[in-house]
Amino acid sequence: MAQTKLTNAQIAWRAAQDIPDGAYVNLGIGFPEMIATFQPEGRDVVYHTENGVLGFGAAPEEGQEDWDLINAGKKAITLNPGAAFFHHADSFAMVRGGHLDLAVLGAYQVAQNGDLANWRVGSKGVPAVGGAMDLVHGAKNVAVITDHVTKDGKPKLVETCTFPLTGLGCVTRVYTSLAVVDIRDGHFVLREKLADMPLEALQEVTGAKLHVDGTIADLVVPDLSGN
Amino acid sequence: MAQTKLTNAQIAWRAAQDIPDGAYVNLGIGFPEMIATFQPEGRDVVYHTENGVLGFGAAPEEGQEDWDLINAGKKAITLNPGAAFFHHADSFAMVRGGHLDLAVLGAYQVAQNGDLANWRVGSKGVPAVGGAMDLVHGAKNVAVITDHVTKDGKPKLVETCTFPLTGLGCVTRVYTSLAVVDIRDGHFVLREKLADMPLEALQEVTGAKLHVDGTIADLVVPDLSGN
Amino acid sequence: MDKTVSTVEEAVADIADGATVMIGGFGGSGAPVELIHALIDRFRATGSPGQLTVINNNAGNGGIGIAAMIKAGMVAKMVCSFPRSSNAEAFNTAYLAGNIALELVPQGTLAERIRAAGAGIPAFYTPTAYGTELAEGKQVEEFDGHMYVRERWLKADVALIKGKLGDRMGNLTYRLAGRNFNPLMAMAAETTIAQVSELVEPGGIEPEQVVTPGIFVDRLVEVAVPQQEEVLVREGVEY
Amino acid sequence: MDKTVSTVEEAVADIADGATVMIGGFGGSGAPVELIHALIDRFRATGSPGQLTVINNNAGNGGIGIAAMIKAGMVAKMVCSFPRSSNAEAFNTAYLAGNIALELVPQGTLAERIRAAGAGIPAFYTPTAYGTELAEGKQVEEFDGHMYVRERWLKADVALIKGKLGDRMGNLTYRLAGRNFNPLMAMAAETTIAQVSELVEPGGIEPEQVVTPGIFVDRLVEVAVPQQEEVLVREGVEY
Repeated sequence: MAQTKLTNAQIAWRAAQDIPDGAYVNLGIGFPEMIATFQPEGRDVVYHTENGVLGFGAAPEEGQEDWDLINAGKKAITLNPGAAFFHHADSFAMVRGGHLDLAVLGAYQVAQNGDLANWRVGSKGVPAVGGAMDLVHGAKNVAVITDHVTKDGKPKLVETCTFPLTGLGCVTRVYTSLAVVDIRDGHFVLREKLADMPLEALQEVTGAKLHVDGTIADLVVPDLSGN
Repeated sequence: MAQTKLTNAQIAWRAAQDIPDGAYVNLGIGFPEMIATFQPEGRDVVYHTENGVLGFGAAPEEGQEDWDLINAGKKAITLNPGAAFFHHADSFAMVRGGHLDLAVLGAYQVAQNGDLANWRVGSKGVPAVGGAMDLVHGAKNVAVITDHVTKDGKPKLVETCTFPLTGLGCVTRVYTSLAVVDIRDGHFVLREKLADMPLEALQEVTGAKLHVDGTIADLVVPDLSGN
Repeated sequence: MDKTVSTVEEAVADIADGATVMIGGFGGSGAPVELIHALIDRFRATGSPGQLTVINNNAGNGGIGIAAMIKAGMVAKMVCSFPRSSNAEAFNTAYLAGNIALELVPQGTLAERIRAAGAGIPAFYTPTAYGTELAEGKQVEEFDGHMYVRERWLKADVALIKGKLGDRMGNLTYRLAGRNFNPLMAMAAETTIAQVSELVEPGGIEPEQVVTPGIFVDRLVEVAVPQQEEVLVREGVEY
Repeated sequence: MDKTVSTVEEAVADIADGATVMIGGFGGSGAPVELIHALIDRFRATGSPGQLTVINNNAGNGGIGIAAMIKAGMVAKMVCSFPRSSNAEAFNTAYLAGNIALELVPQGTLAERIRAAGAGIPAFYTPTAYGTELAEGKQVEEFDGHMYVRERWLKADVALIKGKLGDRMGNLTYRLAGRNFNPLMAMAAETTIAQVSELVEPGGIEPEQVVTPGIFVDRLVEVAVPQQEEVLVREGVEY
């Protein structure tokens, strides 16, 4: 049976393929962090974390953690050669000042004009924003990785966000469990979709019109079930 | 014959007596730099210079200069134990952020409301401002050292500055060749004057009313002709 | 010039009721645990200082540090970017019961507001939060075709910070990512109190390697083997 | 990742006519003399780049560095705080003849405008210059009873800076007070080009001791025994 949707690992793998050699990248807390595991061989990518580290590497072995050496998700990290520490104002100067090539974030909703909602779903509970509102402004490209629909099947790619906004017109590309979609001039432009999925079926689970500009490539991702 | 006015060294000496132990101080380029030479024994004063050094000491021996180690006047300096280097934005964070206890500057004119004119005398020539406009805002106290009158005998303590302003209402104390004057609530308040100088004579060479608030002390300064 | 005091008790002895207190650290890294706990001891013994406004990226974790301050009832308000954590029960409980106020600030804006206070910049413009509910009521303005929000400086009465090396003039270095908000808070408070793992003689920190120059530090105390907040949380310690 | 190039000629080969160029240094300390002279060589050989706007605290001294650029006729405008120096004849002559424009900026405002550009802050308020002729035409505003002037960020196409150690990822340290404007300019330019006295392997600079993280640096070249501007001026060297 053909795969009907990508796993999270496969979405992360696909996003990782687009990160060019030499890029400075911030991966949002949680799901986006997984992208680093799929960094293609031979590419030098420098990862930034909001709490003041540039050039960090994989998690240490369990038991080897130094809890003064963590990322923004408060997970223990290690350092690659050429790493640097700096304070929070310098860290967000990197973010806000346009020095990062790419930020990859999760999303509750992405609108066709690039609006992003990813920090809270309503007014209940304890709100928490972290660095998301800063990251969506400043990085040269802001990508989102997400399931194509919510757990109860509602579109996450929408005409207009209904959840509280993180940023306006900030997202440039979305990697979902079904497709790769660019945002251009207020529209979703479909770049890749699962080969077995008809465009009509994809449109049906997308909350706004998917435009086509040139060819639609097949979204091809290796089986990562070992991951 | 009694001394009719203080020398520059004596003005600097008098200003140095008021700098408390533990103070962070910026001395303006030129004449104010002389104050450091008269720092009383046993007082620990940390000198700041705009180009990013805190805790510098005297000039090195001639021939021992390292021209990467200079003050804002581009003169070679040395370091005291506990010195620190930082960049220009941090340096002016110290200035503007109110972290310096005292800045001492020269003046063309000081007005009774604390306005200072010390950066240019007219619109001719090449203007240059340096850090003066920053220093007058931020330091907890801004003092001026100056001759009491100009070379042609005109008052430098005036009702209203006629030269271009460096800052508004910023000066808190003036050390002159004849007197020590505080600025309070828009007035000059005379604190000390040369013992042999009648108040009337001092008032005559001062461009605005000298108020008296309590006793006027004698301005007593040692003979520094050896300096 | 000697800014050192002998004990953490002495270091925090004059923090007043109602004070605004910046506390360094990000999660558990760079958190001045001993200074915080000394403040809690004082509150338990004397009922003071209470009604504090605490500024930190987070709002405490587990049962130690800021979480313990909240549980002790010393904190009237938190200013932070991310009050959520693996165990933020202390804050959550107080917040949902309406016993603690929250000012939520995007992390980069929080850092820049603190830096602005230290640098004498009363207000600045940032793209962050434009068009979101966190910019509601704030002035906005267009520069070069983009929209920005005006933000004010954020000052404090006291900063409690954690350094690695310190000399008696107050020069500091930090350990690894424990740097985070510490150097900024040192600049932004009326009184900055630092705990350091090792006191050295002036000159013991190379002038080129000083991270926080002493001018920003008012008082420091050596805590030779400081506790690490994350380790305490994982051990389930309750202070 | 390797940002190094072999020669200063190569390092400055793509700076365009009309570019805005930040040049690090304060007086002679931290001035990237070899990069400047390579740019002059290019201009003499090709007539390009000309009509430059140069941002530096000063406006050149003696007959080398920025002064030599001005004498060569490459500079249309200077942005600086203190164009006076012991020998500022090159600038003075050009300025008084009306051959060069000047934007005079208070030193702290210059530093903060450059830092703002690097940090993505389009405008900020400062007390500096309020009520003076250098604030004429600028927006003013009251905060907490004090008056402030609004200043804009200051960006550049290129920054030429001088470091001490550098690795091929662009991490830098600086020598003594040669730090000054260099780390700020590195943040504020589209392309930052650094000359360093010693290239080291990544990791050769302790992560806690990096002053400018490599993200701010685009290109670097080793100049093992760099000339010191002040020494050249005192020797009367004309480039």
